[in-house]
Amino acid sequence: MELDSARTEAWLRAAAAAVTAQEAELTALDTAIGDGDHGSNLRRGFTAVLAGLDAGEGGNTAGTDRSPGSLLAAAGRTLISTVGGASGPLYGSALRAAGRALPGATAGPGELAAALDEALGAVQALGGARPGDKTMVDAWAPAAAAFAETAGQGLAAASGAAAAAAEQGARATVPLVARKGRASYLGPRSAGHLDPGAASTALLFTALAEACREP
Amino acid sequence: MELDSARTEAWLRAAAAAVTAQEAELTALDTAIGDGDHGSNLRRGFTAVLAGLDAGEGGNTAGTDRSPGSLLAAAGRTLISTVGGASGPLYGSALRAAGRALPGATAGPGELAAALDEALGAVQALGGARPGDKTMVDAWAPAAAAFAETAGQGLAAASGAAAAAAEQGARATVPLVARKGRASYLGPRSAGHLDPGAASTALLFTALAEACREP
Amino acid sequence: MKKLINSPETVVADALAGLAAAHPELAVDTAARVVRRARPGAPGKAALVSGGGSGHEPLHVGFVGPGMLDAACPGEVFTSPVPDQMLAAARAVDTGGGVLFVVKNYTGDVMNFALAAELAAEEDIEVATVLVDDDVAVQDSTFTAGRRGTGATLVVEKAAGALAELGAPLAEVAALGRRVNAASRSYAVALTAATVPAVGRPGFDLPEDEIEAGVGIHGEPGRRREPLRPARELAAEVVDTVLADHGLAPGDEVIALVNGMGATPLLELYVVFGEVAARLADAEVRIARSLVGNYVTSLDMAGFSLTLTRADAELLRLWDAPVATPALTWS
Amino acid sequence: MKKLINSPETVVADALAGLAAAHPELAVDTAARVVRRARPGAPGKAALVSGGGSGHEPLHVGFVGPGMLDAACPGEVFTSPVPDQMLAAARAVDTGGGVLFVVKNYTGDVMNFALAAELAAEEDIEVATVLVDDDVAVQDSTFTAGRRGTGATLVVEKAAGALAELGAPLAEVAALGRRVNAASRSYAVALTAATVPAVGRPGFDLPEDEIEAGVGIHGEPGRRREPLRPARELAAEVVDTVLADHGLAPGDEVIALVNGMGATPLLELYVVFGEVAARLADAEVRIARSLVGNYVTSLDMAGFSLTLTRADAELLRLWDAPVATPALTWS
Ligand SMILES: Nc1ncnc2c1ncn2[C@@H]1O[C@H](COP(=O)(O)OP(=O)(O)O)[C@@H](O)[C@H]1O
Ligand SMILES: Nc1ncnc2c1ncn2[C@@H]1O[C@H](COP(=O)(O)OP(=O)(O)O)[C@@H](O)[C@H]1O
Ligand SMILES: [Mg+2]
Ligand SMILES: [Mg+2]
Ligand SMILES: [Mg+2]
Ligand SMILES: [Mg+2]
Repeated sequence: MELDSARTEAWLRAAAAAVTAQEAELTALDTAIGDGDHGSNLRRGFTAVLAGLDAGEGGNTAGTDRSPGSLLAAAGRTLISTVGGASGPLYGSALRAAGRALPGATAGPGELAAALDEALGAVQALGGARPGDKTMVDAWAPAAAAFAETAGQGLAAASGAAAAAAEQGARATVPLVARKGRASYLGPRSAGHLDPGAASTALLFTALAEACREP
Repeated sequence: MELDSARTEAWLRAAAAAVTAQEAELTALDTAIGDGDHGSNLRRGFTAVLAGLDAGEGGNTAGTDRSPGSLLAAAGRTLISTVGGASGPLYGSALRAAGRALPGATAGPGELAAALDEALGAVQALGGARPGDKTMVDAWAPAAAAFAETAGQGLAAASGAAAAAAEQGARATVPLVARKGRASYLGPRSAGHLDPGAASTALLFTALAEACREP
Repeated sequence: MKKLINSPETVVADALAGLAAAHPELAVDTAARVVRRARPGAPGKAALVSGGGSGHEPLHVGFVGPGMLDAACPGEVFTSPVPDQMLAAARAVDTGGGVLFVVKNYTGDVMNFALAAELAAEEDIEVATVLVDDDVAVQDSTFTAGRRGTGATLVVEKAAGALAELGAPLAEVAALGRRVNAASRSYAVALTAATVPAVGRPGFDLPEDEIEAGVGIHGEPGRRREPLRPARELAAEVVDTVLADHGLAPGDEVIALVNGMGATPLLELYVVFGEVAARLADAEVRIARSLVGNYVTSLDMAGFSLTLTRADAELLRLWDAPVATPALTWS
Repeated sequence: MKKLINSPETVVADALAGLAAAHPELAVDTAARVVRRARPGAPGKAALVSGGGSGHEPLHVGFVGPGMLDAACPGEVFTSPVPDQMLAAARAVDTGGGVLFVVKNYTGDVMNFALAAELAAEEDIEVATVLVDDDVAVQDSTFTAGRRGTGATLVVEKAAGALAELGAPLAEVAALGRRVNAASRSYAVALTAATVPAVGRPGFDLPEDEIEAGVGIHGEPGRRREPLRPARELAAEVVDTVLADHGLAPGDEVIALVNGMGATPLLELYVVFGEVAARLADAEVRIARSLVGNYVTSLDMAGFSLTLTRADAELLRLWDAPVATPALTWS
């Protein structure tokens, strides 16, 4: 199985559905150690991504050649233009970087592994967070690593492994003391809470796994 | 028994003790249908009255001839200068009017009856309230009437009757709809609550009865 | 009760100390409880003195300065000041032009200012009084205490203050003040109750989905409870209530004050103002000038009031005249 | 949640509509979410653009006008604006003198403004950035997000705005802004939590007798809980915390801002200011200028922050320079 434009679109739509369904949960996490807007931020952004997909964004001017890369890049631009906050530029840059790394009409697991790594690189370049800082990096990094490790087993297996790793990485943020983002202002009081961005990253990888499930 | 300066002072001190002890209750009544300051208003005022008594106010420049009238007039001036709100001018003018009506070194029950009536007149002249408007008049008017009716039985009996009538008059304000004072702003919602000023008037008459009890 | 105070007994004195420290352009007599301009008005100028219970800040102390009040007398929280204060203020600011008392219509304020006026007259200080009674929530008849004075007080003090600054004699300034009051109507709704420091708990309990409509500025409950609704509906109800009483005609111009009750975020007040403006546009009433903010407050009450004052050329000129006070400044 | 809004989704748009209706001197682009002066700055003037999440009003939209900002970009509640907004603002206000971004130091704000600066540079708009990070409650190191930007933002915007109005080139205005930020420290305590409309309940629960110390302006909890104490003790702690970090010496002069968090009555803020002034007097730090009010708020949070900016002759001159904005006006 390859990642084609249909699967990419399915991924983005599944992600939109997930963040919308989980808006309250994401916001609750952000209320505990942040400013209570992560859920509404992502719902707003992914609602705009959906609207863009419906309007044919991510294609050429005729709207025909919607490649995985162009779809992801367009979604990234939309997130940057509609989310705001920390997560807007971070997720937006991540998707743009992934999109740039996928120039072809379809992408194999190896190519997608590289693209996910580019995305992680963009998040780290922009935000300066390292693993253990209690941010989305703590979900994204193990997910990208798991995907790369299992890429040889095909898209479905690799996405599934990445989703599981992201979920685990997110859960592992609970005991951490935040060093980046708003939660860092709480100092030691940030420990004991799941990082909202790590939680939403897990949703994105679960959405990818859904979109790439064997039929 | 006559009202002399010792009994007048005892009356004012008992009144001060009563409003201080009942501050929270008076304030609670005023919170329900007013602005929640009647208790602290009267405590502040009567604390100043006590200070004036201690400092020898209400006498001549030598502080010697403290007559009932001069003591009451001085207390009235103090209330006007320290209470504010509606009750300050009303009680202040009442005591000043009563004081003016008691020029002698002592006063018999009949004289005091007339003085209490003058006080009621001052309250009504200033505030324009009539019986049934749910104000202090509803306690003061029956108290003054009861005092006048029983004046022939002596100071102790008349004060006791006045205190009972004031208490009853205050309780009778509960079902009334206020037409004067802040409670009137509530319209029909003012019914079902005891008027705070009527309650404090009852305290003043109870204090008088205490001060004039047979030894 | 959670308040930034030292004690309920000292809150007014402590706030006056802070006011004095923050505003060298004011002379704060903490003993007499009089706040006045450090630089007195011109000789012969009609002097404006107002006052009332504390807890409505910036009213009145925040409106002392050139173009507005000459002095303010803050009483205890929600308690009208005592006559001694107004007398001391009148003595301090009268430069021969007499003194205008701007009095909000509450029994206590009216009586205390009246006693002060008598005392001032005995000292040959000329005193005139303007009574502000703009709150349409209250029934007005000779058998009641009459309408409360609320948001219009700001408009009266601004306009009369400007006219006095121009050198108009006391009687004219008083007449203008009365005219502004007669041209003003207000109505308020509360989302939460105020907590008087000496009481220690809110004046009334409101469920999460209810408001008090027709409230005053002293923490008292309003005329009735209503369900909490979107700002658009609340604003429409408040506008309609004021218009029904005001008798404004299409084409009329107003000064519109959307006023927070003390704990209302500015973000929300702007939402309300937008809805008020839309509703007034529907009624073809034109907003000539406006003010949005917490100006005539009730301690920590959340909610808003709307004041509409019918405007004409003279009033707009006086409104636009320079003013330099802690809470209202323009040039 | 009791709020004067139509819905959490529309609160920012609705408030902007109200802002536009209330302030004809502002041009409010509700689509692009840019608030700017209706009358643009002089050609070649360095233009000031700020912005941040909504919910901090009057910051920033209330500081747009002559002598202060040229434009403000309001984001969603507590959410930094998106780069498109700052780019649109920069395009609208650049008259050839370049644009200064005044950015509060939060990860989101920093990244979004940085992206906007890149985009503006691609369009040959010269951009400089001043980062405000004054909150001493937050540890500052290269491994953290650094200090938050809070109350000092007002002082930076006022002083830099005044210098820009005088015609200083962009680089100089930026340098002044950085100097003011470096001379400023803030610290805040909260008595109650803010309620974000989209969340619907307070960000944290506080018992009746506890406060959060070291809070920010986004509804987040602070560094720790402490018992509620009299204003005198709270003010002393806040002053001491700021002084300990600031390194002010006896004889130094400061601009002091005692700022309410949105739901704090002015009466209480004056109580606090009095105590702050007394404590600073003990430390022989002189208050050269001051401001008391709700300026840099956190929706309906009760509490206060103190900002101290070391003052010198140039800064005081810029502080005193005329300003005419919805929330800050003097001449
Ligand atoms: N410097 C950073 N690097 C990586 N991720 C970050 C960084 N700062 C914040 N985040 C992520 O962003 C999430 C918060 O996003 P969001 O609430 O939408 O924005 P904001 O913090 O501006 O309100 C955090 O939970 C964290 O995972
Ligand atoms: N016009 C009036 N005539 C007589 N008594 C009045 C009048 N107005 C108010 N009162 C009395 O004053 C009481 C309230 O006093 P207080 O709370 O001290 O003053 P305020 O109403 O100004 O807060 C009322 O309960 C009522 O008994
Ligand atoms: Mg957030
Ligand atoms: Mg009362
Ligand atoms: Mg009162
Ligand atoms: Mg945010």
